[in-house]
This record gives sequence, C-alpha cells and structure tokens, in this order.
Amino acid sequence: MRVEIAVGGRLHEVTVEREPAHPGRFRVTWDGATRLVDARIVERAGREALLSLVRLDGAAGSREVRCVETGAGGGLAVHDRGVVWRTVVNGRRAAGADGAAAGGDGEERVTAPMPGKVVRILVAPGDEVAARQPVVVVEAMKMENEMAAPRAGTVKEIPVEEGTSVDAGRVLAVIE
Amino acid sequence: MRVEIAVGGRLHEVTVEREPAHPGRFRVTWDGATRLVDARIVERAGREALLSLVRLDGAAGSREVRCVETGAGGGLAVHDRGVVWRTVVNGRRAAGADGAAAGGDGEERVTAPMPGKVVRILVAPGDEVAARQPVVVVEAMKMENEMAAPRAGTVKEIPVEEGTSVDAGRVLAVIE
Amino acid sequence: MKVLIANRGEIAVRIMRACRELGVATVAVHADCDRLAPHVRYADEAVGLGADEAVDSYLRIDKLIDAARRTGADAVHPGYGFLAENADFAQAAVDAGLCIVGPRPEVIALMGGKTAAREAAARAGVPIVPGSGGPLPAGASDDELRRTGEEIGYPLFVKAVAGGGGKGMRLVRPGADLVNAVRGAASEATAAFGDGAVYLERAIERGRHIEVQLLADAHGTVVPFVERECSIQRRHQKLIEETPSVAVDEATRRALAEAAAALAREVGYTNAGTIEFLLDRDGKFYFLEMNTRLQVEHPVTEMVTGLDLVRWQLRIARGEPLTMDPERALAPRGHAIECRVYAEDPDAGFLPSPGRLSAHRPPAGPGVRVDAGVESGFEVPVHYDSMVSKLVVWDEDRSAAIERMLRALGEYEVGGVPTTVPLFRWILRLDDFAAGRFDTTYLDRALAGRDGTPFVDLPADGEETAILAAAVHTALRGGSGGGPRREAARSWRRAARLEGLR
Amino acid sequence: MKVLIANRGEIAVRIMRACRELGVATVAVHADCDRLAPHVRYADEAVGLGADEAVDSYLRIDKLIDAARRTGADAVHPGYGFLAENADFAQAAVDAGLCIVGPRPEVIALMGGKTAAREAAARAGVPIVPGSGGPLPAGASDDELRRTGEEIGYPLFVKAVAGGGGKGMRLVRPGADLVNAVRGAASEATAAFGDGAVYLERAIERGRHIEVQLLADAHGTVVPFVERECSIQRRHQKLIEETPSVAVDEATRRALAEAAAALAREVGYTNAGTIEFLLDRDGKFYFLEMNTRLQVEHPVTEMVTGLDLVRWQLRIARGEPLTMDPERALAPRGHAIECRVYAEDPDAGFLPSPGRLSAHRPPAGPGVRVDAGVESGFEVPVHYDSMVSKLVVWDEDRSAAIERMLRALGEYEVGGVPTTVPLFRWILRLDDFAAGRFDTTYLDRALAGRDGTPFVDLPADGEETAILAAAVHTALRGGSGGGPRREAARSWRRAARLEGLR
Repeated sequence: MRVEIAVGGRLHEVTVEREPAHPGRFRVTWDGATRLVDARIVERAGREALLSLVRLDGAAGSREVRCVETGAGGGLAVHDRGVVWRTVVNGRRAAGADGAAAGGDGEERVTAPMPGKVVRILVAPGDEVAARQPVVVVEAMKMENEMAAPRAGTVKEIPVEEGTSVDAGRVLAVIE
Repeated sequence: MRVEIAVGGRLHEVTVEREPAHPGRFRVTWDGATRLVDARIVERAGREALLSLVRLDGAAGSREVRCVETGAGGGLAVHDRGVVWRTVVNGRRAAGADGAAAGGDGEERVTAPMPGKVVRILVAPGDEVAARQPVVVVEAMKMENEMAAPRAGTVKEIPVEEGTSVDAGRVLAVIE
Repeated sequence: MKVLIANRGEIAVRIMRACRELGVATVAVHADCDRLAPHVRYADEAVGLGADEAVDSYLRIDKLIDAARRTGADAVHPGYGFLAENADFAQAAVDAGLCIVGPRPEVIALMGGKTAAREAAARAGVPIVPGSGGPLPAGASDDELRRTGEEIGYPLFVKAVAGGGGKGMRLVRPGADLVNAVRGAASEATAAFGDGAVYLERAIERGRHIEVQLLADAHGTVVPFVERECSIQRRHQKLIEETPSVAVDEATRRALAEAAAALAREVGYTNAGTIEFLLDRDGKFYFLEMNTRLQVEHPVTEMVTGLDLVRWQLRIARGEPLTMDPERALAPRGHAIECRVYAEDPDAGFLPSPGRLSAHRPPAGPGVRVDAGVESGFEVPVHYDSMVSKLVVWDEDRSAAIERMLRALGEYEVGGVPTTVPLFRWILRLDDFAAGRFDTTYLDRALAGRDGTPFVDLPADGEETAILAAAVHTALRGGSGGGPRREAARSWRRAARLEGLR
Repeated sequence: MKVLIANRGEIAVRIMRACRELGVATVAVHADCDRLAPHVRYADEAVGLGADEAVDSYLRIDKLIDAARRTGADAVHPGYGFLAENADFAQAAVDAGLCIVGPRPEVIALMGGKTAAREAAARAGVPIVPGSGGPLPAGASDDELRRTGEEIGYPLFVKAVAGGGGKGMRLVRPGADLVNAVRGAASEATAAFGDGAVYLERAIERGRHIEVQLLADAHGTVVPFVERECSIQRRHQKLIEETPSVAVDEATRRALAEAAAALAREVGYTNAGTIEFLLDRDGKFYFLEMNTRLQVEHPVTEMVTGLDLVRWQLRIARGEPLTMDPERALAPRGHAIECRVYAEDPDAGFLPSPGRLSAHRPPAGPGVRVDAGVESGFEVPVHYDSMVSKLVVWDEDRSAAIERMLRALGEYEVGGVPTTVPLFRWILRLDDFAAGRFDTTYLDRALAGRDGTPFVDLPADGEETAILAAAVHTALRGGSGGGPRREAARSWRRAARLEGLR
C-alpha cells in the first residue's frame, strides 16, 4: 500500500506492508529507510483513535499516540506527548500558503471556528469587504473573536443574527 | 419493565419505565418511591460501560458511574466514586452465604482468581482434603497465594503442573 | 457547618477540598452543562441551577440563596469571578441568615468603588499614583495646567473622567506639551461621552504588577503575606504568577506588607483579600485596587508559606482568630510559580477552544500541584471563562522552579482541545523571564515580536512518529485517507501551517 | 550526562523527573509487557529487554549493561528492588565504565552481609541488639547458659544460626526456662537444617521501625535526615510511612542521626542510603540493617525538608559536594505521610489483583503528591510487585496530615483492579493510629481482630445509586440481566458478600 503523507511542509511517499506471519506488524518505508512496528488501535471513539506503536527495529519511539481525523481532506492530527502533528494523508494542500491574501473567484464562506454566540454583525449583504476585514464577532468563553473575510469581495449573505448561538463550522457569512 | 436487583444482601423489585416524550429519561420505582433520571451510556468498552445519571427529581446523586458486567449470572459491578457495589440483576444468589462450609455433592473446581504461575501442588489425585485445605500455590506479583479446596472431598484431578502459567479462571483442581 | 460553593471548575473543587479537610459539608451548584463536572461529583450534595449561560445560573442570586436554603447550608463561599465581588449577593446571603466566607457586604461595596478605594488608601497612608485627584477646573489657564503637571511629574496621563477604552486619554512625556494634550483629550471626551472633564495621573511606565495577599480575622488581627508578582500578562489577563518577586527586596517586602495591612485595618477588612500594587523601576509602589476575595493565584503563596488560605478563610468565617506566627507569612521558603492553563490556541491567535477533553493527564511528582476543574472526557463549556487548570510548582529557588515547571509542562497531556501549555514552554525559556526582566507590558511586546513559528520545541523523533502513525493508521482503517478532495478552506485558519501545532 | 534507569514503574518515572529537572538525558529499559508503560514514554530513549519475567529482563545484568553501551549512557540508576542492592550489578557497571548512582560495589557487598553490617555498626559505636554475638558453645553447661542469658537480658530469642522461617527459634520470657528452650531449638535446628548451632539475642517486643535517611558525598560529608517511622506493616511489608515519628523526641532524633552518620563514615558510604533501627518502648534504639539505595518512602523526607533526594543522588554521582545546611535535614517542617497503594484486594485476603486499570484518577490539590507508574488503560503486570503508586501528603502537623490523607484517599479513583485504598481509609481512622499507639506488629493484630466487614465506609446514597444504575443499565442494554442461571461458584471468593466492595 502506498500512501502520500504531508507533514511539516513536506510530502512523503510511504509504503506500508503488512507482515503476513504477524497480525498487526507493519514494515513502513520512506526516504529509503524501513521501520518495523507492531501497531494496534487501543481504543476508538468517533474520529479519534488511540494507536499503540511498538518499534521492533531498535529505534526509540514506542508509545501511544492519539490520531484524530480532521476535516474531509485526509487531515489526520497525531497527538504525541503533548505535541500535535497535523498531517494530511493522500490529500492536497490548499493552494498557496495563505489563501486569504490570494484572492480568487467563487464563493468563500466564513465559518465559526468554535461554538459561541454571535454578538455583533459588522457588515450587511451587498457591502464590499477587504481581505481580513472583520465581518462578524462571535463570543465564546467570555472572549469576543472577530471573524474576518478570507478575501476581498462582496458580502452575499449573512445567515445568522445577533444573538444566534452557533456551533463550530456554522456559516457566518458568504463572500463572493 | 420489571427487574430484580440484589445488592447489599437484599433483593429489590424494581420497575423501570421509559418516558416516551424524552428519550433517555426513565422512571425507576422500588420500595414505594419513584426516581426520575436522564441516563445515557457515555462510552462502552466490552463488558464495561460508563453510565451518566442525572437526577431530575431534586435528589443528589447526578454523576457518572462505571458498570462492569461480571460473570454470567447477571452480576453487575457499579463503580461509584471509588466504591464498588456488586449487584446481581435478575440473578439468584448462590445458595448459602458460605458455600465452602456447606459441603454438598457434585464436583467443585478450584480456579485461579488471577493470572499467575503455579509454584507448588500440595495434593495429588485421590487424596482426601478437608474444607479450606490448601491444594495449589499460585504466585502472582511476587506473592504466593494458597488456593484452597472449597469443601471436603477427594481430589479428582489436578489439571496443571508446577511451573504452569495460568490465566484467571483456569481450573487448578477438581474436588468431588 | 455546611458550605454552599457558589462557583464551578477548579476553584469549586479547591474550596471543597479545604472543606473536607476541616470536616465541613459541601453543596455544589451547577448549570445544566456542568451536570457531570468534577466539582459536582466532589460535593456532598449538588443543586442544579438550570440553564447554561452564567447570567441564568451562576449569576442568579435568587437561585443560589434558594439552593442554600433547600440544602440547609449555613454558609456560602463565592470563590472568585461570578458573584465573588458582588456586594448585593453578599448582602442577600447575610439577609438570608447565611454566613458569607469573605468580607462584609459594605466592605465589598466600598472597595469596589475606584474613587472610594483610592481615598481609603490615601487615608491609610498607602501610596497612590500621584494625580490631580479630581477633574481639572474647566477654566484653568495654561500656566495653571503646567504648574499642576509639574507637581504631578512626567510622564503623565491625561484621562477623561467619563473615559474608557483609551478614548479621551493622552500620554504626555517629559518636555511634551501638556496644554495641547489636555485640550485635545477634553475635546475628544466631549465628542465621545458628552463630558469633557479630564484629570491628570502620573504614568507609571514599565511597572510591575505586585500584590499582597492578606488574611484578617474578626478580632482585629491582620496578617499580610509575602508579595506575588503577576506581571506576565497577555492583554491584562494574568498568565504566570510567582512568589517571591525578583524585583522586591526585604525592605520593600516589609513596606508592601505594612501598606496592605494598614489599608485592611482602615476599612475593617475581614477574611482573605489581596491588594494590588504597581511597582515602578525605582522600587516605589502605588496602590492599584483591592480584590475582596480569594485570588486565582493563591496557591503560590500557600506553597512558599505552608499555610492553607482556604482553610483559613473558613476558620475566619467561623469566628476563629488567626493564630499563626505572622513572620511565617512573610518568610517565603523556596519559590513557587503558577501557570494558568487556558483552553485557548496560542497558535491561532489565542482563539478560545471549548470542547471535549479526550485526554487530561496532568503532571505529578515532587513539587507539582495541579488544581483542575476538568478531567478526561469532560466537555469544556463555551459559556464560561477558558481556564481549565492551574499548574503550580515549588522548588528551592527560582531557577530550580523554572526547570521544574518546564519538566511539568512537558508531562502535561491534554487531548482534544488546544491549550496555552505550549505558550508557557516558550515563555519559561525566554532569557528575559529567567533574568526576571519583565513588566506588565513585556509579554504583549514579546508576542508581537515573534516570527510566527509554533510555540513548541519539537521532539527530535516527532515527525518520524507522526508519519509512522499516519501510515499505519491509514492501513488499519483500511482506507486511503481523504482522497483527492480539496481540504475545506477555513478562513480563520488560512494561515495555519500543515506542520502546525497547538 | 545520560542515565539509564534500570527499573520500572513509579520509581523509574520519579528518577526521570529528577533527571529532566537537571537537564540529564534518560534511557528507559522495559520488559515486553511494559512496552507502553508510562516510564517508557517518559524517557528520552527506551530499550526493550525482551521477555516478561523479571529474571529474564530487569534482573539481567548483561542486557542492562548492553543497553547502556548501545545508547551511550554514562551512568546507571538502579532505583530500588530488582538489582538495586546487587553488588555484582554495581561491579559490572563500574567495569563497563559506567558511573553507578549509588554506593561503591564493595560497600553494597559489605552492608548486604548481616554479620559484617552488624560488626561495622558495633565498630561505629552504633547500638546493636544485645546477644551472644555468635553460636553458643556446644558443650555449655546449664549454668553457663543461664549466666549468658542473664547478661543479655530477657525476653530473649534463641535462634538457629542456620535458621529461617521461624524454625529453630524460641522466645524466652523472663522467668521461663532458658535451658529447655536452647536444647529444644538446637534439636529442631538439627532436624531442620542439619546444624544444631544456636545463638541468643535480646527480643525487642513491640518495637517500632524507625529509619534514618542519609546522603554522603565523595568528599567525606555525611548528612543524616530526620527519622522516618515505618511501623505500619502487614506481614513485614511496609504500608504507611511518616515523618517525623511521634515516638522520637529531639534528643533521640539527634542520637539516631549521629549513629547513622557514624556508621556511614565507618564504611565509607557514598550517595543515598538508609539505616533501619528498632526503637524499643524505653526510647532506646538498635541497628537493624542498612539499605544501600533509595527507599520507596523517600518522598516523605523530601516533603518535610524541601530537599530533593534523587537530584542529590545524581549530583553526588557527578562528584558534587553536599552544600545544603545539614541542620535543614534535621529540622522537619510540618508532617508527611505516605500510603503505598498496592494492587491487592483487602476484602479478599489481600489477593494480588493484576489487570487493566479502566480508570486511574489520582487525587490532587494542596499538599498532595502522587508518584505513579501507571495510568488509565495500563495493564498492571502480574510479573512484578503489586505497587501501583505512592500517595504522599504534607500538612502543617500530623493530625492535619491525617485529615488531608483521608481527603486524598477519598478522591482516589482506581477502576478495574482492587487496591489497598479502602484499607488505608480504615487504618487512618483508627484511634490507635491517630494517637500514634502502634508498633511493627500492630497492623497484623488489628487486621486479625476485625470482624470481616468491608473496608469502606459506604456513601449514604450509594446503594440507591447502585440500584438505579443497575436498573437503567439493564433497560439501556435491552436485556433482562443474567437470567435464572446460577452464578458460577468461585472457591476463592465463596465468602465474598454480594454487597462486597473492593
């Protein structure tokens, strides 16, 4: 099995082979080196899995890591001893390091990054907005957070009202 | 739904009714009093379930408890804040408070209460043994533990040898 | 004695621990979303307040008083935040026949008023920031203004009496023109607030936030404690507190303690309280305000003195006299540091991060104390502030305490939500922090000067483990990952790197 | 410096914490079943030793030395247990060019020999239990025997030189016949061991186990510490340790410290060690043995002195001199108590209880330290000893420390395996414990005198919650429980009540 794994800004072509004689044992090869591990999912809850990795090749690194699938694009966050590695498996990086500055066409949605309450709406449909201009203020944990337009454009829709409670991912504004 | 629950040496006839309008809400009645709770299983792993109980009847006691199904006889251990309540649901108590002293006929098996290693066998098939007489010594966690005959009788079989590693539940001796 | 704790989270648990050690029964209260919170499980009894929003639950005086009555509680501990400095709540409790574990309602009201508190400090002989003391006369001449300015000293602030949010405020440096600043500020204030009155106040630049904890019993004994330094703040939010302060020598310590005790006596203070001072670069200090309650950062004081402040709060409320040797409160043993762990993402502009804690494994071992109000599986609510725990360490001296804090931060595992733990790792390794070279504006400047690299030092073998985990996870899932779909673009995190960390 | 920790569990983590605080790199070793143990995750590097049984893993000197060589470690810390007092291991480490964090191999060997250690104590002027000093002459007359007995004093033990397990041993009370006892013991010893030699030793009845921690550097400085009391034992296994001892006054403390330091100097001791004494009811103490390693119970000493013993071990191993004020080691602040949490079921005859910890939520908050080698989800192996953690508390005085320990024990949640936590709740509430009225045989007598009730005080609403949970769980499962089948009879637990607790 071949897998493309992006992490740390680099893309790795990784080969994963099962050891037929040992269930749960894998040979994982990239950058010309092969690692031998026993792996098993200790527990799973929704998009999270606790993965036990035991190195059999003499290298350090035997431990449990928490794998959390993020988004739909193959995102996989690997939580390892307090550090989170954001990987993308067989995905494509969003074009450009900073889409907000890149402009572009089509609709862009401003979504709530966390649950909260809409406390102020700063623009109205039809308004012209600049890239990074705040459009909606969402309060969460007693903090106000300005949600900004990802790029310059026209406000097409504001599908929330002041006072609306929103979940993470809820569309707050549509820019076209 | 009617359930017989044994705990603390007493048997309770308990009625459990779902509230049709509220999924997860139950009326639970015994000893003439009715309790109203919201209940859900937060997570489940094998025979264990983490159960959330929220009292809606004004009484204290809203919390998460861990329910562990034990044995095949309806045993259910309820772990509540460090205390374990051993309940039996729709079960029957083993006859007599102390089977070891009660004697009786038929075979009795001496089983390992925990994993360990058989370090000494103290009797041989055909030997007469008294109730509570040690028959096999199992070592676990650097401690030696004498496993005793549950009642007086004759040793029918010793299906382990000195040095055998045993799992919990493994039969160490059969007394008839 | 049975105490209702009108609070949630770590401080509710902290107070209940003290109650249990004293054999005092506890009643928890909780909003709906906190039904399964650790503080509810910890209490002997719990009363639901309904609702989620604080304004409908933890801030509802009527519901709290009713809960106390229904459970037969005879005392109320407000903790910090919520109603802790609300004189109406304290009065309602007193009116309901409850003992309030804190100062009398009148004292809360008095010290809650900025002007009254400042006047009380002046009466007690406590230094206050020099200023015009009140609005400048509307018809003051240029010369009169300049004379007043000279008396106060530069740099100084011109501030609108009705002001707020920086409007109607001017900083005037030595040699700059005061008159223009006064006219400009007055004009801006008129426009903004319809009131052009302004006053002058010396600007204490690069001051340090130094505060003095004190206990006062009902018999007139006041015990001030060794100072705490709380200058590491982000946008006026305290992040790290420690004691003793590197900037305070023994003479200043004594002077601070005497000033704090004098003010407490002046207002007839009882129970635990804290007086906040600004310490300037010359070692002079000025009264800022008094917090008439237990502080978040009280554990550092407990760790260097061995005295339990919450147990003393309860004892004082029961009428017991302060029997400890007051010298002990002023003679710190070793050094203690606290880091406030917030559910905020330092790598995403400190975005609040409520949600389910898939893991919460706090550090432990020698010299480490964690006061937490959460646990694995707990859903950190969006409705209240973002603090999930306080990590406190003690060690023989400050540099050992820093090493121990770094060790503890490295052990701290929080899954599911980003926290400020990586931020602390960065701060504690800064040379300025090690040298004690900071003031209340230091952290904001240091953050502004960062180049955007993530906050964590990456473990050497981390990337290898991440690739290994991602590869094997994909194989075990039997899937091929996300496929060729384009990752959903999220505006707020556009700039977050794939290699990002929390 | 890079240290290989030749151990597992809580003590391996404890040592690594000290290493990290000193910036010292760590190498963990592990048997197969410990691959995912916390101590492995904690280390900078980890080496698998293969196998599960200690004799094939943690006790394999060759594998350990090889692991140190492969990882480039330059020092080895043996912890306690396993090879910690094995002079061959220390010698092998030295031969491999490794620094051993502990005393020299010769000193380990010397103090490991009972007779040699006793002779060294005598040379150092340390009191030893009076006795005949060696075997009684085979042809001694009755009168000679009686004279020797009078010299030693009654009560006394007749003990077989080749003895063990109580065979060939007789207790002779004042007025009883010594001659018969000597003849009987000799005859029994001949039968049991083929060697009839016996000796006499004064019997210290109802003695207390008092021990003195010490540190000794390579420059001749020896620092003895305030005593620890470890008399709460079950079948010679320590369960609770505390410091200071209620039975030791200041004069005795100084005398104990001087005796310990004298013995350490006599044998040229270096690094951390502990000298165990028996304290009789008259306040006289006698040398028992020396433990040439770190003790399980070292944290209580750390908590009352503020000194970090493991960091000092590492510093001493690096050749640093002991710079602390020795008075600090003898002036305890407050009181500390440790409970050893074993995976044993006190309600089932202390049956060992290995298995998966479905939950491990240790207590926290002020004055509480938990040194654990386990975590939620960890499988406690059957192959090693049953200690899962040490719960240590500090408070201002002994009675406050007892209350705090009870508070902490109440917070401690361990799921999946029974532990000794409920046992400690019972012991700490005993009047005798509160009064300090105990000796090394106290707990065994108290346990024998119990009526078989479970060890836990049940929460008032516990049974109601249990019924509710069982009822609702059954409804949610959609099942009707176990049906009419008879519960499987398990001989070892026949007597366990349905209402039982762990």
